[in-house]
Amino acid sequence: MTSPAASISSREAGTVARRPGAGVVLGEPDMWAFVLFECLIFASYFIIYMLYRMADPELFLRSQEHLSQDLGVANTLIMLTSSWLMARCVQAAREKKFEIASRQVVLTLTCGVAFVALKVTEWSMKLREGLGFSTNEFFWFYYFLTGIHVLHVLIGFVVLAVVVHQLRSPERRSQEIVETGATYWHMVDFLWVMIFALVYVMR
Amino acid sequence: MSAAVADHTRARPSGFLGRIAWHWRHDPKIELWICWWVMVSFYQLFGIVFVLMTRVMPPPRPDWDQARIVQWFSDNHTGLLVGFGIIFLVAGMTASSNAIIGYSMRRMSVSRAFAYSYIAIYSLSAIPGMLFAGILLSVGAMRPDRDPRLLAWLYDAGFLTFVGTMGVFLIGTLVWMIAILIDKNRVFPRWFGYLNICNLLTEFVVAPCWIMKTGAFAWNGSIAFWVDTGVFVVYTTAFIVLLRRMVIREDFGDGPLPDPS
Amino acid sequence: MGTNVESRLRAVWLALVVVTLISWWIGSSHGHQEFRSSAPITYAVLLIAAVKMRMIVRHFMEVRHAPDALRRLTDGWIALLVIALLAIYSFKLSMPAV
Amino acid sequence: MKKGDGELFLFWLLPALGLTWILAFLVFPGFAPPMSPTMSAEEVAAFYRDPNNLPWIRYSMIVFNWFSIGMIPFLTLIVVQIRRMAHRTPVLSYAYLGCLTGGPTLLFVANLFWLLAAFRPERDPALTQLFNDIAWVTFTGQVGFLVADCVFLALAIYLDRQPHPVFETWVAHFNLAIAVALAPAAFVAVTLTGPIAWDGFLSFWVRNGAIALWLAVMTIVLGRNLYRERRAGAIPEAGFAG
Repeated sequence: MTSPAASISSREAGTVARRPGAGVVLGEPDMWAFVLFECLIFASYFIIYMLYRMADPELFLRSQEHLSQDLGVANTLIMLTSSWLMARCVQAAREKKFEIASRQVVLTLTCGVAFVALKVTEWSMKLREGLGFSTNEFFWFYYFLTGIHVLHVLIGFVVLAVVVHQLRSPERRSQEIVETGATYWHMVDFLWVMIFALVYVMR
Repeated sequence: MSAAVADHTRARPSGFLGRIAWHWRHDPKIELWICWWVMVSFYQLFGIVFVLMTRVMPPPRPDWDQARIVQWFSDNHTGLLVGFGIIFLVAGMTASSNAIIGYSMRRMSVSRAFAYSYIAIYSLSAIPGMLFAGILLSVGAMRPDRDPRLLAWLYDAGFLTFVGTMGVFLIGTLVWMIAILIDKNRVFPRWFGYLNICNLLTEFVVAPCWIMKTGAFAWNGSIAFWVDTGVFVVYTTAFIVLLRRMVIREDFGDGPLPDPS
Repeated sequence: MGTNVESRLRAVWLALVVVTLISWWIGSSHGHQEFRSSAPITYAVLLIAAVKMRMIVRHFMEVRHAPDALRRLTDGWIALLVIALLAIYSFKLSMPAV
Repeated sequence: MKKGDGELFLFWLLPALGLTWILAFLVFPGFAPPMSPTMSAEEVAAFYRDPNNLPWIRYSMIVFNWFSIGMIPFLTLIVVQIRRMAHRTPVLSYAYLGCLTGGPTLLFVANLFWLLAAFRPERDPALTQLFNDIAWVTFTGQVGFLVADCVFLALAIYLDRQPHPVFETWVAHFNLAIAVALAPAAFVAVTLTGPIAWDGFLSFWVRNGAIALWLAVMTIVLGRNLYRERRAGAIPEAGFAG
């Protein structure tokens, strides 16, 4: 794994006195290129969802009633909390408190597992009610958007595992890799925020 | 060696054919350039045949009745047969793209297993990915008077194998992605490694085409076809440009070849 | 300094949680079993989502320290996305079945 | 054990397998003479139902199924020859390797549909005709991988610039000529009559003749190389060291 020394030292300086607008991104710029491209892809999914929704708003409202708002909110709170823990991990690693940082990632990972477990529970409840992927247009999008998001969470587990691996041993501990992982995880978080609003709450 | 360099750089001609002839005779990277150009030509040809000649991209609707499907085969009779004839003829060009991508992995600080598994996976990818579609749709087009039920089956089978071949490209992309991300030689920038995730996810997104006959997730759907194809075009363009840079960066010098034994 | 960052992150997290609970309250059926189409709810919910996304991007992803270009890009993406979604919603634009 | 040993075993497989291919080819009633694409569904069904044809269709196709994949070890020996050429990169051998499984696999698909058609000849004639069409179009039209192998080998030979090249230049010219001879067969489905229909002069006689000639000539050329290498006592390291 690469760990450009220059980027780490500028980071450390940043913790003491962050220069506003100095222009440092969290982690590798390459990960940001990925985040922006994912934003484009998800924007197209969201817009297509909305166009379909407006073709038959009644159907979407009737189907939406079958979703559990409470489970949706629980998922959102779990996701937001995991994101917060990850931000704390980045800060702790920056301050060289690697024990704490490592604990935060493990907690983030735990939140991620809880998120997926809740999602799978929710899907199996819907499937038992006879509401499957091919039930109607709303459920296409419900399963598709939540499904593709869960796939991103699963990829996130690999990313977080890499971060844990980095933090565990003094030979590694690349701040850049920790931050790159955090960038990915936060992306998964803010995409969920939009999915929650569009699929569960809007009318 | 420096004498040799001076000798043939002086002789480098300016005309188009002259330049090609010079590269053929003197360019130490000629094999890589041949593979790169064959790859580029293949994707151009693929676009022309699938979009303009056979009208298979963008795909027609999966929910047509048999009469409309028969109509589609007869509307596109010549385009399908000649277009797929071209594809059958040039199918092997895909191998040069796999070869240069495999070679890119040999330049990385990863095991040879990566290059070999990529080449092995992709050596057969053209068959489910486009040749089955070509065979089935050609067989449909060659006898417009065939029983409409059979034509409708050929139509379904042709498009589903074309759009719905997932695993080959999923695992192939995964292998390349892992190689790029753990490579210490930075043969490819890391953003391209991450872009592989996007391409890999399209293979999940396309899966509902096996279930849906209308809407965003059918084989002609706005998500299963259009968004996925958009991602694929960005991805393909990116790796064509990056492979070109890789070839330019290669520095073999032009001295004598290493002893093969 | 570290504790400052800590408390700021905690404040952001708390704000996100509160805002989520607000949109839950807005979106809950308040005793009515039937969901009705409601422009105010939709506007409120999508705007809240935009604010939440911006908070995550600004504070957790530290875009407030990022180059101007990235700040403009992320803000632009959130704004354009929400405007597009609300425009489709308000003008009832729909898509033929493709 | 010397590196390169065992190549002669793989090499001598080819003449043995070649015999089985010629035998199966001559015995398959659909090739002697080639079935016409203009046959109606009933005529095709009658061909498969004919008790004089049916066993020979099955036996010849089973023999093909057993042995046609035997082409791959032979082509792999050519990959090893390309690796011994004076190239700076292994890309041409990768390209050759990437092409050599496609051809035999597609031959399998044709074989599958011929066997399927013969399995229940009492089936609806329209289905028998469909299977027969798929088999013939796949068998005749899928020349792309073979053409590419010929072209990649020719390129490799032209670029093998050393005092004693692995293959002489005429082998490259010969491979290009074979590629040209195979090319028209790709357009087999375009017409049902004439030289490029699947029973036509170009698609059947020239295509299959070219493949037979290619196999014969390459066997001799490759065999000479293998024996020369062994006589010289210096067998260059095989594999993908590059």
